[in-house]
Amino acid sequence: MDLLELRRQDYSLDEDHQLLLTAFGEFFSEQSPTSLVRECEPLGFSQDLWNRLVEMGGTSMGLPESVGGDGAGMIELTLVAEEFGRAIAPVPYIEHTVTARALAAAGESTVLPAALDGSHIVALASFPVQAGSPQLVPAGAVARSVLALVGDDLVLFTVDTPPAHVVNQGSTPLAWWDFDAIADRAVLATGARAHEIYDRAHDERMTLTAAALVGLTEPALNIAVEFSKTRETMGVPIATLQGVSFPMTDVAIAIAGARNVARKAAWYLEHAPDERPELPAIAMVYASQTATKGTQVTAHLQGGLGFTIEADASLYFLRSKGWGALAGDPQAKLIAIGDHVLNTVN
Amino acid sequence: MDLLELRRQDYSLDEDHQLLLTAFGEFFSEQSPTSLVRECEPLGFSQDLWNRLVEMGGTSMGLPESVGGDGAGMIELTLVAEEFGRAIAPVPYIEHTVTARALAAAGESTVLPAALDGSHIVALASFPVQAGSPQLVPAGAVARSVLALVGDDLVLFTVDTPPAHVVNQGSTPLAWWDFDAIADRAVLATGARAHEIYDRAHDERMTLTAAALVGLTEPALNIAVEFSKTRETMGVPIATLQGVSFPMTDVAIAIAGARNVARKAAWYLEHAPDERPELPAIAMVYASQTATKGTQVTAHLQGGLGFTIEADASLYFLRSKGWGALAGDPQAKLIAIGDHVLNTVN
Amino acid sequence: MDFTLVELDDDHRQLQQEIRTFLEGLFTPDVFAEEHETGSGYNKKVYEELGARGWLYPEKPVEEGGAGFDLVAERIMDLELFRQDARVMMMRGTSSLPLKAIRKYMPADVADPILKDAVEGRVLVCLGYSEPDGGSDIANAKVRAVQDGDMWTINGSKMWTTGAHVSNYTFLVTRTDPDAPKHKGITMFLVPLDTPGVTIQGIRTFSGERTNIVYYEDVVIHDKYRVGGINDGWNVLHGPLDEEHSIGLDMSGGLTDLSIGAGFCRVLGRAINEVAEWAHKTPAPDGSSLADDVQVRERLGAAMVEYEAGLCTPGPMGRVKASDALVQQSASLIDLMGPVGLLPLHADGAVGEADTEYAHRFAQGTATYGGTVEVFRTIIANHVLGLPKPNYPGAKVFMAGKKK
Amino acid sequence: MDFTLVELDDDHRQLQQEIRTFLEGLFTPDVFAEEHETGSGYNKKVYEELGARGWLYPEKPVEEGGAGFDLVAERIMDLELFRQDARVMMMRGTSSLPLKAIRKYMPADVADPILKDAVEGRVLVCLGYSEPDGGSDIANAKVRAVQDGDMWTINGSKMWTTGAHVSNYTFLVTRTDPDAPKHKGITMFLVPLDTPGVTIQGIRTFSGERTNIVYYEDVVIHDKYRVGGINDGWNVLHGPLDEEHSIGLDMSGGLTDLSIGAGFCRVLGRAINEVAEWAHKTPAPDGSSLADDVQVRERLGAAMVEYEAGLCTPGPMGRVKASDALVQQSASLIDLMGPVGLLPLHADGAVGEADTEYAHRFAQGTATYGGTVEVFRTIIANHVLGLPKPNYPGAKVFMAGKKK
Repeated sequence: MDLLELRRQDYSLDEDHQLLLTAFGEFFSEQSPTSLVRECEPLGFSQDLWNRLVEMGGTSMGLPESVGGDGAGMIELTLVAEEFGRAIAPVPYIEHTVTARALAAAGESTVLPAALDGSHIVALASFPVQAGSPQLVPAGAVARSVLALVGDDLVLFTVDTPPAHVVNQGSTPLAWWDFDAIADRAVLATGARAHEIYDRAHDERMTLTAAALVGLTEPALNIAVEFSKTRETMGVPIATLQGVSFPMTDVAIAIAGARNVARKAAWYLEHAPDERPELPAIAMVYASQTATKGTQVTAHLQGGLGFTIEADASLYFLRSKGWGALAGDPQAKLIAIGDHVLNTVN
Repeated sequence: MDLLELRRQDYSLDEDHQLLLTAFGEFFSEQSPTSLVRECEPLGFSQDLWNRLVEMGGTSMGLPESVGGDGAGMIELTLVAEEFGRAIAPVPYIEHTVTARALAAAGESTVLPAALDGSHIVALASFPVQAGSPQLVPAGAVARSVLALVGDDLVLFTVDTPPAHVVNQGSTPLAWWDFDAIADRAVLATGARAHEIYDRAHDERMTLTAAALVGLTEPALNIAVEFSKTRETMGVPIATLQGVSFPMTDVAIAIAGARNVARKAAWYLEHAPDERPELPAIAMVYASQTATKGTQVTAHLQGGLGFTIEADASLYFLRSKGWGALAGDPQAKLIAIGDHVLNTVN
Repeated sequence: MDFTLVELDDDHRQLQQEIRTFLEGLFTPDVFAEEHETGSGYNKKVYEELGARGWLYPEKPVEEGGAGFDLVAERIMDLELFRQDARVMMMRGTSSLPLKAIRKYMPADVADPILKDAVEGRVLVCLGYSEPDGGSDIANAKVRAVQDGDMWTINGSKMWTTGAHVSNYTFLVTRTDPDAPKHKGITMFLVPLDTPGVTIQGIRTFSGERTNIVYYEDVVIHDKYRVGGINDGWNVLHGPLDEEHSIGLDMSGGLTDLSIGAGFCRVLGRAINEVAEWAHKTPAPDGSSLADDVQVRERLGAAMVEYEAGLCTPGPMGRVKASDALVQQSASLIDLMGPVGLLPLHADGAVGEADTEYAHRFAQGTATYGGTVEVFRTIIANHVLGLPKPNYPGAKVFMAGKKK
Repeated sequence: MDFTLVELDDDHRQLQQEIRTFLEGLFTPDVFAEEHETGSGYNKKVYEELGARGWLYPEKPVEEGGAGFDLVAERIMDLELFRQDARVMMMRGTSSLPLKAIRKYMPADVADPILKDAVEGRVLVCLGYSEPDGGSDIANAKVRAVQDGDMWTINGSKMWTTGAHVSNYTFLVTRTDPDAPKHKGITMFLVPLDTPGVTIQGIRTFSGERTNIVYYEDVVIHDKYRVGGINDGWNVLHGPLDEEHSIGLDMSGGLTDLSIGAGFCRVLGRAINEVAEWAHKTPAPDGSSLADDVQVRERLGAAMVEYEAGLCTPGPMGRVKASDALVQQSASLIDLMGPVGLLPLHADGAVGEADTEYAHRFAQGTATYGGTVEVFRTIIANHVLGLPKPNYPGAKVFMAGKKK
């Protein structure tokens, strides 16, 4: 990599971004309290919250104006994803957003209008379709259409009724999709263009998921911080013990960095997608590590309490993997990152 | 793996082992103080200490009685290696021992007598010989013969004068061996038998190196422990801060475990070599991690002091990698360990 | 050193077969289903049938209701129970601690029937140690016991009383002298849980276990249920606690685990095996087996290193190491599997017995149960490394008590 | 947010070319050889020639001896210096801290000539902060300064006075009132290092740097060398310290580093590039390139994640993160390379510039310089997370001082 590049490294948010963050932060914190999150277990979907998100523009904002969307870019979507994650909101915001954007990119027009108004939820297959191998699809239990790669074709599979939900650690609407059995399939693109759209959707999903994982780690850390200030041992608040404060500090450090990495990945996807193609994967890996560690620290710091289902800490802990492993192994992405490094010095 | 195997798990040392440990512990601590270690930098070899080790039986003990050795097994050699490591002694104990044992296994008799009395140092090539690619050989700057695999042949290369020493982070007698240019070569075994002897020598080297790395980490930790008891901050010994005591505790935990893993690997090599073929690699990986972390903790805990060449902490730190990376990437061994796991469930 | 396979003589081989056959009949699908449902770590039929044979605590002499097992037989039993399901046997381990104190400190006429019933699987004793804001600091107990003649009145509440809802007694830490230094004002009781005023409220953990908060509201018990001297509870507690925290010098010739962390390692071992089997059966995108994937092999190798490290680390150190290993590697194995790694037992398409998914949830508790890893790190720092103890405002008395 | 390439206007492009050409002529092999030999972080010719052009502190206005560079020009200079060798420029960074205090607190007739010489590269100022048993606790200074009329007599010793042997002055923390609370009895001086009684003893670090112990034995200096008020040293120190510890809010539009950890990341970045180049050139046992090896690719990927994380983490957090990243990843990259990774610069067969071997040794110091990572973690715990401060016996006064 070029260590001498004369580039700006400005991570600050402008006023519009700040307003967006505030608006969606308020929306999600008001509309998706942890009580709602619990009520929606194990499916992990609230139709009512989804409707409100649609009203808020959550399904149209990321689509181009040419198809009736609001033309927001990856930076804006990443900010929303962070707030979505903070509220661990039971709606398929990420899957729907990146898939609908891929449909728009592919010129799809049958499903897209209903995706735009949220009435038809769409999702993205994580792995290339292999005959005889059904796939667990994130949001697949609430989605009517799933976008997948079949060989060199980009195919949209549509069903009347989504397949049955599969209970899972993260309480998300996972479902097995048996693509072989679905007749309603539209080829949206083929060859290089198919791969390009699909890869882009994956990069967007990694970036938004990274932001969401950062978002969910922060309230988890806050639980630990507040608990540590009040719980005493040996006559002192446990927060004054470095064995307690340093792990929390390391989580705070990881959150601060992972947030910036995710936003930076979003900026490059938006403005210079060919310059740093490895950033979405870096963002995803680091955010996954951050969420894994961060939610463990919180669960553990509360002692037995953090281990009970009554404690909100458990909601975040179970989603650290429950969200982070949805699209496959985060660590597997290291190879592609390494390839990029190797390419830049070749 | 079989989790229900009814096996003893007795890590205790019998009286003979205890005596051996004490004898070599005293030998190395008396004969190889850190002042000697420093004097011998950068080569990392003391002819005088080597002679004393020979007198002590260090070069004959591990050879079969049939060739004039003392017939000690891997457990005894591993105990000696731990004490050798504790003293970071500037002698090629490990390379010479495992190579001489391989020579004996191959029925070599030209060089072996002089290897047994220590007058002819032998070493082991870490990688298969490739034409046109000289190799950095551990102890190669003091060894007259190097055992290597050339295709399916086990070959002993001998020179009159070892090649020039290459300065290196661990101050060990590393040297480049250009095998292509060496005429004096004896094929000791071919085919499966060649690989068997070579692989066994590697396993023994990993096991002894693991023990040596455990050995070197312990005095490093002791430096940290003693320092932390006397250095104060804010009016308390820094040892009372968990940010200081917990890292040291984790190093102590790692040492205790890594020591047992190395000894267990030695037991299996000795008594049931086909049962747990992955143990030498496990021992090596865990000991390398232990030494890396342990010597970092010590160097760091002493603040600026631990970062100076005057501080003994630096001797251990520089050898954590300087010994640990001699035979290639420890982490690369994970693949073979994983293969073993996969084989046992197949 | 000795890692040989234990060569069984005819008696032991016969016993092994007998145990295996018996347990296979005993651990029916109903047993697993009940445990999955309740998370109690207990099954009435299993305990009573084992108890009836002297196999619940088979290491005890026959005259105490055991089976007089030697170390080899005991190990056989442990492994065979693990083969079935260790979870159901959890309350056996919990009860075993207070039974020792009951034998030592209670008069024979009170103790003997309880001990007999316990060994025969009809009585369980749970631990009334922790309190709602107590953390790991047992000496800080606030549950109050006040004497009036032959009777004591108990008020307060206890947290994490695992098994209270299936137990007959709780081994209770109470405060009997609030003015004394904290470890000198403690008295232990064996409180019958059917005494009026006891309320048990269940709490579920995200690993599926059940534990309880137990409320004591004017609970009146007879002095005969006192265990040990008045205000001498710290010493009574010490026995079981010492055992739990013991350095674990192995006097068994390698027939016992090096630490309680070995149990955590077995949970990790099951997950490793499960992932390995899954990798063999799962096609990679290019049609090869995932078992040929370098990353899969490497990650399994890394998990195996930590498994072995956990198993080989002795005593309290092993307890910390094995917990760390399980926490980290279970997360890594879930990552490796991707979405199918998130499916629990009985979910459509779950891998194997979903041991990996379970391990990831179970792991978190291992860092807390029976004293947090931080408590153990502190013990190791002080007792193994000889580091000075911090001078916390509330520490002096507690530590003085421990040293004694 | 803005990560665009800076589009240079004609002036900036010309300046960039001018700087690059000039530096290429300035950084001769002699310069590198001297630095390798001495580890001083300083070269007389380099500093004086940069100073003569106003390019040593080019951001300063021309009338102060700088070149009036704007942010873009300053960034150009930093990158071009990094392209040559950042190590030689180390003393520039060290000196820049006390220069601010000299300007603010010393009378112009004393300060101005010093500042002029410093900016022109003829004078260096080193930091006399730490003491032999002081750790990171500067307020605990024991070096004694006693006033007698217009003169002060100084006694004691300072540790880690990097650059003392090439500097003209040391910015010295002294104890002037031993009876006052510790932060209220400190006075700062600018001590000319050629004053009789000053002895400088070199210490080499294993990263090849040189630092010093400086002994002060009845060193007598004039009161004009006092910096700021008597016993007001804590406030004088505060300025430079605050800067060093600052949260680092970026007001530069992304033209400055997010934290001083960015410098550590560059060292890691060089190692990553070196390993990548080495992998391309190195055959695997099967004849393919190591660049095709899955583990090599994965490990480079892991290093890259940490590099990026270090670079993106702001302020004091970034300082901690980047140090951790460098410590861990440099060790991992050495492992990856195996024995050739152990060869330092100029060793026969060393890889590239041996940036990886160097990174591993250099990394350890980054966890200590300018306050250990533990000090920074404590600051973050208190100021970012709002955690209460521990009540150490010696803490109150110090913390009270800090809060002020």
